[in-house]
Amino acid sequence: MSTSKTKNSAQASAKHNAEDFLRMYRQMVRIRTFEDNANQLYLSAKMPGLTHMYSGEEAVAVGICEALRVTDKITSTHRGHGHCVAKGAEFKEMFCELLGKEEGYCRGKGGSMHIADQSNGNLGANAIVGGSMGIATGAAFTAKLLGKDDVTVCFFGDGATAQGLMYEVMNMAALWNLPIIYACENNGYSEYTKTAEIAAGSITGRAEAFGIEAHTVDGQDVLAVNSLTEQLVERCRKGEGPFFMELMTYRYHGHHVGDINREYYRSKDEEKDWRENKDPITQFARHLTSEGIATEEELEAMQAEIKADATAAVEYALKAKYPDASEVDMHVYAA
Amino acid sequence: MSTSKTKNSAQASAKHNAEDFLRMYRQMVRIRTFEDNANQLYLSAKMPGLTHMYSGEEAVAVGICEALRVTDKITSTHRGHGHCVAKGAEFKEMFCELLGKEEGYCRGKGGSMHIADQSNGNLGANAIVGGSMGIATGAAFTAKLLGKDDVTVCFFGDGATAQGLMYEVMNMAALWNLPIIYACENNGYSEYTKTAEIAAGSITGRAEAFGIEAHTVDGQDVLAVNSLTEQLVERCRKGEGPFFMELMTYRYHGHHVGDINREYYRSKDEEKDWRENKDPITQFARHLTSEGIATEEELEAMQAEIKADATAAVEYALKAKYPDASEVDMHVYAA
Amino acid sequence: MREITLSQAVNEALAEEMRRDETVFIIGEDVAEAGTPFKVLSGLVEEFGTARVVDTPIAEPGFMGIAVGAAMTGSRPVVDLMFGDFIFLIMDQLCNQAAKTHYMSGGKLSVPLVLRTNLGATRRSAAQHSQSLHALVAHIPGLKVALPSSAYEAKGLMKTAIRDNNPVVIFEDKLMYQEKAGVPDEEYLIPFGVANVKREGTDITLIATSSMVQVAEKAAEILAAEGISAEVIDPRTIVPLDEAALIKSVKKTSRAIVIDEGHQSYGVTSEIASRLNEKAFYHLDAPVLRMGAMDVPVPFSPALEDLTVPTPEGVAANARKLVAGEMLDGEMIHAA
Amino acid sequence: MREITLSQAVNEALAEEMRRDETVFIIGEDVAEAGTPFKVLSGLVEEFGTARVVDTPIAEPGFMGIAVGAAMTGSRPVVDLMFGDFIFLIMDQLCNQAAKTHYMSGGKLSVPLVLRTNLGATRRSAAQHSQSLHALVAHIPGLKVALPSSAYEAKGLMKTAIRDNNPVVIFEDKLMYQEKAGVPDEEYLIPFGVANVKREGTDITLIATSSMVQVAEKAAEILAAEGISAEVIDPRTIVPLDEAALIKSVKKTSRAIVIDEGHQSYGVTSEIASRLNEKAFYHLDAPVLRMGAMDVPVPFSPALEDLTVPTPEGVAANARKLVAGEMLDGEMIHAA
Ligand SMILES: Cc1ncc(C[n+]2csc(CCOP(=O)(O)OP(=O)(O)O)c2C)c(N)n1
Ligand SMILES: Cc1ncc(C[n+]2csc(CCOP(=O)(O)OP(=O)(O)O)c2C)c(N)n1
Ligand SMILES: [Mg+2]
Ligand SMILES: [Mg+2]
Repeated sequence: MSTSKTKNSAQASAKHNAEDFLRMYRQMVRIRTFEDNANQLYLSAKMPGLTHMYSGEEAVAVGICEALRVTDKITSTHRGHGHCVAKGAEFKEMFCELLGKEEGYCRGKGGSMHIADQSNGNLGANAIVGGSMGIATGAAFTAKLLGKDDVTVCFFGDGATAQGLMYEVMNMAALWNLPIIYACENNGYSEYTKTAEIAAGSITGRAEAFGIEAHTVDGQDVLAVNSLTEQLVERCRKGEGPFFMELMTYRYHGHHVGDINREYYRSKDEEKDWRENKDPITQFARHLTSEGIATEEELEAMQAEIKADATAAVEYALKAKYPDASEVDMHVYAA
Repeated sequence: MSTSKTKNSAQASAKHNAEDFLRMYRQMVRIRTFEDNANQLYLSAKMPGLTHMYSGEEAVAVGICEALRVTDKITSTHRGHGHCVAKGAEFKEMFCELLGKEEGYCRGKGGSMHIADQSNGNLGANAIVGGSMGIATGAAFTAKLLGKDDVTVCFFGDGATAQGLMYEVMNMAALWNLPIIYACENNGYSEYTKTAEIAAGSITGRAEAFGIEAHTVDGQDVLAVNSLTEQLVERCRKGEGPFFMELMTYRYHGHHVGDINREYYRSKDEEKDWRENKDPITQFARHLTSEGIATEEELEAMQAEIKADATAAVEYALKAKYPDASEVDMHVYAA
Repeated sequence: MREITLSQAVNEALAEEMRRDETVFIIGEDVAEAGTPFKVLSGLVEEFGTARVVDTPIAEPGFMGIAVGAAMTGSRPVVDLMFGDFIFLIMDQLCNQAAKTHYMSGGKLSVPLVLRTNLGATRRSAAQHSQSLHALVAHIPGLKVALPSSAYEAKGLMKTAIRDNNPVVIFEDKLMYQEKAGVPDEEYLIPFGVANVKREGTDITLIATSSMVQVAEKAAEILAAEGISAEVIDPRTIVPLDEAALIKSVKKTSRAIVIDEGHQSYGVTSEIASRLNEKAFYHLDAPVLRMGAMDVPVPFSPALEDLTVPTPEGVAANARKLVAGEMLDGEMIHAA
Repeated sequence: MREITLSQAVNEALAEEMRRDETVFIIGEDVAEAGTPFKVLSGLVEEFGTARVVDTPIAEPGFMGIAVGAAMTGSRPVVDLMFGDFIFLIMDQLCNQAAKTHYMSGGKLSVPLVLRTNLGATRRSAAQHSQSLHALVAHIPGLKVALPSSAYEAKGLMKTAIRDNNPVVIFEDKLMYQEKAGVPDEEYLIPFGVANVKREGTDITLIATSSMVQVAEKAAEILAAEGISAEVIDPRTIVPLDEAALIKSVKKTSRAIVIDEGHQSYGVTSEIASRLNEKAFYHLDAPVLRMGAMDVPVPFSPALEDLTVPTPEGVAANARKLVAGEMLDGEMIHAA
């Protein structure tokens, strides 16, 4: 069992080619763009309910999911749009889901908090904080039982580390060497509370106490995240799991789209600092241009293309039909 | 936060006088004698249901409870007779409870798995493994809220460390500096399974990861247990809690009185070794005689007296009356 | 009488009881500075401090357990459970521990604790944030269950709950937090087990809980316009249940519909209907109907969600049929 | 036909299904070498190995969650929950996750999982090891609930449960593990939602579940000796519920008692009685009576425990009154 260590991008870049890099960039921009549109739908009262923005944390979902295969599984959270996009989902079905339309990934029955492109191995966003930790561990159990080398990544927030379920399943994952990576997105807050006020001791230390190798990584550095994940995924496939990653990151918006006046729990300066100095997309763009992988113009063109895609998807979703009333008691039971 | 350390009796003896020592010895013998009678009641089909024997673990309950005041609280487990005796209970009310009689501590409504002398600060045995961890932490919360310097000890087994609730309440106890000692009675087994098969990593390490100072102590050495507890209790009273103790011990009987053929999960040799070489009562008797605190004859006389007490209490309980039928729906709600 | 919101009413009840009794404290997620996501507790931490308005980590079983132990040792905790759906996480501490401690200890220990949580769909929050789970709790002996249907009830029942020596679960209707009602300036308590006749009537009794009281009242208006006189009764607590008041009304009207936002099957409407059938059988001119939420997880889509909960029109339609003697065995209009 | 115990019947069902389908596995505490404290699973680990008969730490929420995830990804877990009382610990994974996943995913994911647990008092195990909690589970849409009343049912329902694509909860009567019944050598399955008429009769219908089926049968014997002909029906599954069969019987006999070992209030008897009242109202000559366990935590003392559960004599006494037309509103003999 190693102690926590911080990786940086330098170690990683070698084995990636330009195509991989550009796909990662594209996926990060797609998440940001998706969220900007979702927020807009909320502000213009076109979206039912509330939703939690992933903006600022893009490098986590993308760095991790780019290290996975389609058959690898993930479980997601209430802040789940980023994971969903990163694991391969399309805008159209996602916006339809957010608006409760029949063509949504869950036929409009799940909404933002249960969104998932199930065909790409996403087992679902979850509105119970910590609620998916058992599910993820169970997916890893299936892989081992049926002799597949699929790996599961369990996404959760720093707040979720307070749920006892995590310790129960980490214990079993460690005893049984399950191919799972627990990915703690530490964005410094759970709702309106700072992590330090709700987490005693050390988060990685808790995993280590169960004999699980744990790493801390800069969650704003997509290459660092990706490189570490690739290594751990490979080792999981060989039966060396489980692993634990703590990814240091930040959410730009409030806890949810309606959390506007938040100075009582975090300062505007702090938000500004992260946005201006630690943005995962800006940082990665700088890397791409300085390494000569893309020009600024190319990146801007990509952004514009993604923006247009999103706009079209939103328009489609707004016009799409709601599920028929007869659907209300369909899918309570599987045939 | 210190790392785990093992204490031994030498460090402790100085500040205790002969009276304390003899009371500890007496309490250990009382527990053993209570259990021998309870087992006999089961074997002779005079006791309803099953029960879990504490024999072999006496130094844990006694060493800890002798460091507590009446107003200090404990929570107990399914294997709770030892804690109950050690915190000051009488044989008569205990046997009445075991037999479902009206004069039992719980008017016969609780039985072995819920036994408690509530007036001495015992908040109850608990038939949900790990179920009392929140209760104990809450008792410590009350002490802090109301400005009392009472301390709570939460007894639980090695098996209970698998329950997530423990990590949830340790986190809060650590964040809020609650006056609580988590006392893990590691007897090597949970039911029919060895601890190593159900606990990954390190048990004390798990507490330490939450910033809780943790100690491992020889649970067969009553003075070692008592001395460590006294120190930790004192520190709790000063606001330095919480603490965690892992007490290495052994149960002589099966998981419950009906668990007779148990060679498939543990060997007779192992049992013999503990009984012959690590018995807490024999070891302490040797200490008492070699230090000139008591003669063998005095100790034997004490044993005989306790035995007679127990026999009388059993006889009383066997003849005592059952609760009246009208009690069945009393005490569902408090007035 | 001044009008205040349900939110303010709960806030006042807590503040008054915390002033009166220093063993009362509040524990839950984001209850202090944030005053809960619904802002029900705003201002309390400023008055009572963080020792008595206690923010917890996201560990519902843990802080529920802590509350049980605190209650057993001389405190009076008010547990804040952000969504009623999370009650599934704390069932062991609530039902195996809190509910049974008094009985198992032969009356020696008690657990004076209030669990504040909520119920109610149609907030577009999907299946894990929209449930009305009070039937589960009502099934467990040792727990009391209150269902305030307005700001007035919310305040009076909360104060009674805090002074009760048992674990009491209060489900507030989360859609009602901003709704106002007349609440006296003077202190008052509402006793448990006393139903409230919201509207008198002679042709049919509408027994409705929590969020469904307004639905029943609206249905009664619709029916009144047609010359049908409906009596509306709110039991206010379902444990204890004021059976006598319900039976009395049904003996008068000879017909009844029971309306509740929990799932219909194995739910609250079943118990109430059964008691009426058992104890007013020979006075009934028609079967007692039940209208609960549909037996489906709550769907996100607004197009579906609104179909799952009883509406005034649905209640009126069923009432109309019952009164006309047109309700034959097995025929029934569902919720929507 | 050969006779085997309920224990053996469950064991056979599991072994047969595990041979047929290698995605089936068992997970729980002391299920492997120990074969559970009730010895129901003895021998399975020897045949199927520890990869498919999986001993867990004492972490019910954890292994229940693992089973949900395993079921979502191609396995068919059979979860062993040692006592039904522990279901409170896993309610979130069972009711917020397993029950809702299929619906919330718009039918894309499913959770083919069996939760094996038990019910039943009078084992002198006190309040936390004696509960019959099936009503709670039956209230949650998305779950199916089976209550085998003999070795025959236990085998046939278990095999059906394992092949079902939904989460199914099976409550075995822990006092019945050593009871024998005729079980065919040939393979058979018992479909869900099909009630079983255990005894035909014309004067009154006794609808009884699980442990109460034998109580009802004994009551029927007592009544037969007095010339009263009681029909005994076992619904076998309460979700789905074979309402049609129950209604048919009651339309024939015009009288009914519903008997179940869960607490009476807000319990299974309420739902069944309500449906009969709603759908057979005009055929009833007397109120449908309910007999559940008393609304008290289960006491340890044998002198008290036996009073809490319905008995053949109690059922017969109530039936006698109903048939004689002597049951007036509100009068009723309780359980004992
Ligand atoms: C069991 C449960 N408790 C409380 C909540 C309410 N809630 C939703 S998100 C959240 C904060 C989660 O914090 P964290 O895990 O750090 O994730 P983040 O929102 O920061 O991404 C809370 C308390 C919930 N949904 N589920
Ligand atoms: C929640 C729960 N799960 C399972 C059980 C069954 N059970 C009773 S005691 C026990 C083993 C407990 O082991 P440990 O905590 O080490 O205590 P010990 O018996 O060794 O003193 C188990 C599994 C229970 N009572 N409660
Ligand atoms: Mg966070
Ligand atoms: Mg042990």
